[in-house]
Amino acid sequence: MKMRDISESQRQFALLGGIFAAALVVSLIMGWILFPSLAYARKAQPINYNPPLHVEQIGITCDTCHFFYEDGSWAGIPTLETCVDCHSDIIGASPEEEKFVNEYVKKNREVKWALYVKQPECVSFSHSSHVRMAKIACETCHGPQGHSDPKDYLANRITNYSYVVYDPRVPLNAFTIIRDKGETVWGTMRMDECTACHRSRGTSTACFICHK
Amino acid sequence: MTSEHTTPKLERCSRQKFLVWLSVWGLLLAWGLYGAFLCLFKGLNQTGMNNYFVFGLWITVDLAIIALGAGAFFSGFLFYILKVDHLKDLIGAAVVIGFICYSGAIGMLTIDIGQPLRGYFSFWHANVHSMLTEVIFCITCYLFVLTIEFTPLILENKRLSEFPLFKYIGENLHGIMAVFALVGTFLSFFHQGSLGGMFGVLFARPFAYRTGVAIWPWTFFLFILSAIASGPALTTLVVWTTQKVTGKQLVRRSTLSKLAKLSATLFFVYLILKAADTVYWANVTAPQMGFAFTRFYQGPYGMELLFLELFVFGLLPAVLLLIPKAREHDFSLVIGCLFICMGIVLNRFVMTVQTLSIPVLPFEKFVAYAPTWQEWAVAAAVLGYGVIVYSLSYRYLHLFPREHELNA
Amino acid sequence: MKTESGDQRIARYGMTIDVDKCTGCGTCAVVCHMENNVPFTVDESDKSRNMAWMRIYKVDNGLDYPHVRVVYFPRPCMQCDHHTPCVSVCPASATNYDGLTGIVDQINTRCIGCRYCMAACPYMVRCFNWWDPVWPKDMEKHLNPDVAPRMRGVVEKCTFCSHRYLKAKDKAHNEGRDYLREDEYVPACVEACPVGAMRFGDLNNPEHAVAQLIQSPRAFRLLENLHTEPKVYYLSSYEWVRKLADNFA
Amino acid sequence: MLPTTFEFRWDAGHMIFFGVFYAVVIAIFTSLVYVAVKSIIDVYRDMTARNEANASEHPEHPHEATNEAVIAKS
Repeated sequence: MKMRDISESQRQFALLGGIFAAALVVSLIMGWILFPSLAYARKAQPINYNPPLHVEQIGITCDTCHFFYEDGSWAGIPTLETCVDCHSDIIGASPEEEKFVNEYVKKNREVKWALYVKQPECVSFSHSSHVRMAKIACETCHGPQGHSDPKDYLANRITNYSYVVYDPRVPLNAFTIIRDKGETVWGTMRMDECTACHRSRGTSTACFICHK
Repeated sequence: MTSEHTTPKLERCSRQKFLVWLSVWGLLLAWGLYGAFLCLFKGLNQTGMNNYFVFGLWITVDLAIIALGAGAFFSGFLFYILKVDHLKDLIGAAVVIGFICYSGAIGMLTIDIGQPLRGYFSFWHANVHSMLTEVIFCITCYLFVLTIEFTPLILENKRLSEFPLFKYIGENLHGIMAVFALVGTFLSFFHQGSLGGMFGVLFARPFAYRTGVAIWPWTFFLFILSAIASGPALTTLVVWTTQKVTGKQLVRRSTLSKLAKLSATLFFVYLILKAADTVYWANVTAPQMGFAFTRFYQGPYGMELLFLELFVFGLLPAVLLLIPKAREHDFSLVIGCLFICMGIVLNRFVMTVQTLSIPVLPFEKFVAYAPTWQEWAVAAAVLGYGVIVYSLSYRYLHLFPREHELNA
Repeated sequence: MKTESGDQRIARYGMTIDVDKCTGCGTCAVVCHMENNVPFTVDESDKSRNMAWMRIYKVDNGLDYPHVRVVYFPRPCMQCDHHTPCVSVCPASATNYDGLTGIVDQINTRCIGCRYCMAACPYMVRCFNWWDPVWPKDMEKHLNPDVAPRMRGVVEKCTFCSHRYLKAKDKAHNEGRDYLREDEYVPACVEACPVGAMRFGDLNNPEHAVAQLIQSPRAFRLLENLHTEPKVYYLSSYEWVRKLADNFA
Repeated sequence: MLPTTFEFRWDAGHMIFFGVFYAVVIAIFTSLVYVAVKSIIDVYRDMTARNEANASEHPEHPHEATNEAVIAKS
């Protein structure tokens, strides 16, 4: 009898402890796996552009379309005008190509590309300083984008910024979001990635260098 | 339940009367919340502040109530560390007053900054060289400590202490309260000082700038001293008021006198140092920066402010409360404590608003500042909030351990 | 910036303003507004709350006609050197002194709006955004894309048009150059001054005109007694003007 | 605040400031954890003691006995 009663208080405590542990596990699962996938929306590009085809098979380089102007400013995402240089008529038999020429080129409509690397309004970034002066390869920040085949991209539902820079096959959970700074090719291009690189190279980290 | 924690039943007014009392202050609070809402929703253009007066009524009130709230840490220090036993009578009340002052100040600061949602930046991206960073870190930590000090008082409540867990948490917290008192004292020293330092380091504002030791200007030390001097004065005042409002004897009369004496002594020392600082600043520091002492006192902020601060709300109450007989009379006790508190408020006003009113640039003119009703409303809300929290604490918690014994 | 030999050349960009030449026309203030997307308020006559990175003060010598003399003091941010009042006080590290250019810069999206820097600045340089910035619909198209508009509740100030520095650097980098020529980076106000009263350049570089001008006996700074070490120098031949700048101390 | 933020530097100012800050935070939290753990142990000890007392008083029907006792007291 005495034994039973002691075990009763023990049982009550064990029950409370069990509830606590279970709640902890549930919270961890939610935080690590559920919320990251809820926070990002998978979106498709308006046209399924095929980088490996352009880069590997045709052999054009990044700066053919993403070129520099005389004053050092950078063209950014190519406008229809640049695409039309090659795509004035349908090349090959791809249905996406057909859609692109018929829907956009013929109708003279700009494609509203979803940007993988959009930065907020307060950031100014100079491609010429990084590419021309510091001789940093495009892949250093953008990853092997020209060799991968992104089908869709992940956009943060609140901020609308994309998460994985070039490869949507990476599983989306907190382990890939909070990742070692060395592997920045997956990164979200946040301020700490810029500053870590600036610091390690000894370049200026003044506010105005990156903030306008 | 063990008998040592069963509290004797205390006489309290009827619920109806209490609700009327609360709703009066609730109205004040609601008015203030409306003002705060306007400031948050429409922006700080709702205030009377401008590019000259970047700090206004709110900072003055913030600085003042933080100084006056120092009663909590100082009484805690005296009671838990130095074992000054007669403070047991009102240590609970001192903690509640401190809690009200600090939470009120932080609430007001949140409205005062232009981007409240970014408030956490001052923690995350802290600039350790700024006095304001020190203030923000310390008052947040200290509010946390005050909350912990407040908790056992709440858990002593008859209903709550029926739950064994609450009872034990209260008891155990009480058991190691000395640790929190010590941490609180440390934090308080630094933020009271840093609030003074905030203005003392403005080396481009000759009116506020003071030389000092290492990174700390003299105002750093003056603010600490004035805060620990005025804190007990406010505690005395509030306890006396509570006795008048409730019509009960809550603490021994001698405790109030002792507290007032302590306050006056410290205030007297503070005044001597303040006078020395003023003389040095007027004759050495300011002239070195190209400013004559007399140039600082213009318009509505004339030399009479200095006179009021040093004498009427300075020397007068200090000397008054140092006379044992005067401390025995309620009238002079209250006047003395009130004047000490007003002296501190005036000092904080001068350090903030008057500093900003003095043109440093040769082309600028002397400007005056008037708060809008929104600013007054928010400041009044802190008072309303304070009275409500204090009344609730008095009604439902055992703030004054001797109440039963003294009203038997 | 690095020189050809590879060592870091530390620039100290500064400005000289010849108050004897200044006519008070206000062009510098207007172009500053346009260049930096500085918002304006409904009531611009309320100078205590309006935004002005470049403010022009009209000052006279206090005498009656015919002895009265008037000068104009255009006042950008003084970009105080090494002992900058506003930088050390910011609790959120939103403002900074850049050691490589001497520019006192700011991250507007970092500012929490505590206004402590405004209290610290004796030159009244910093302005607080009391309202949300609003531009007339058509005018929004004319905003400068190189400068992000600020939001309500933050402090802003003159940055010596640091975006122009970045643009000049972009161009230099594109040409494979690692240094800037004197005329490549110039703030909008200096560029626009119709009488050439303002000069801009590197105070550390003896070849730049400003480095020579600040050696002149005509050169003085505002409130030198405070030891804020401004990098904006004024030039005047009149003694009362030079004395006025330091409150006649 | 953390060594990972951009503003953090390993200099004397940061080490003193954050050293003190984290010392305070650790002091507060260890005290709180101590109080929490001790309170839980106290509650557990109380429960055990009460059960023991009940069990020894009324070995046959402990629960009924407790109820009766409460009713009798009130």
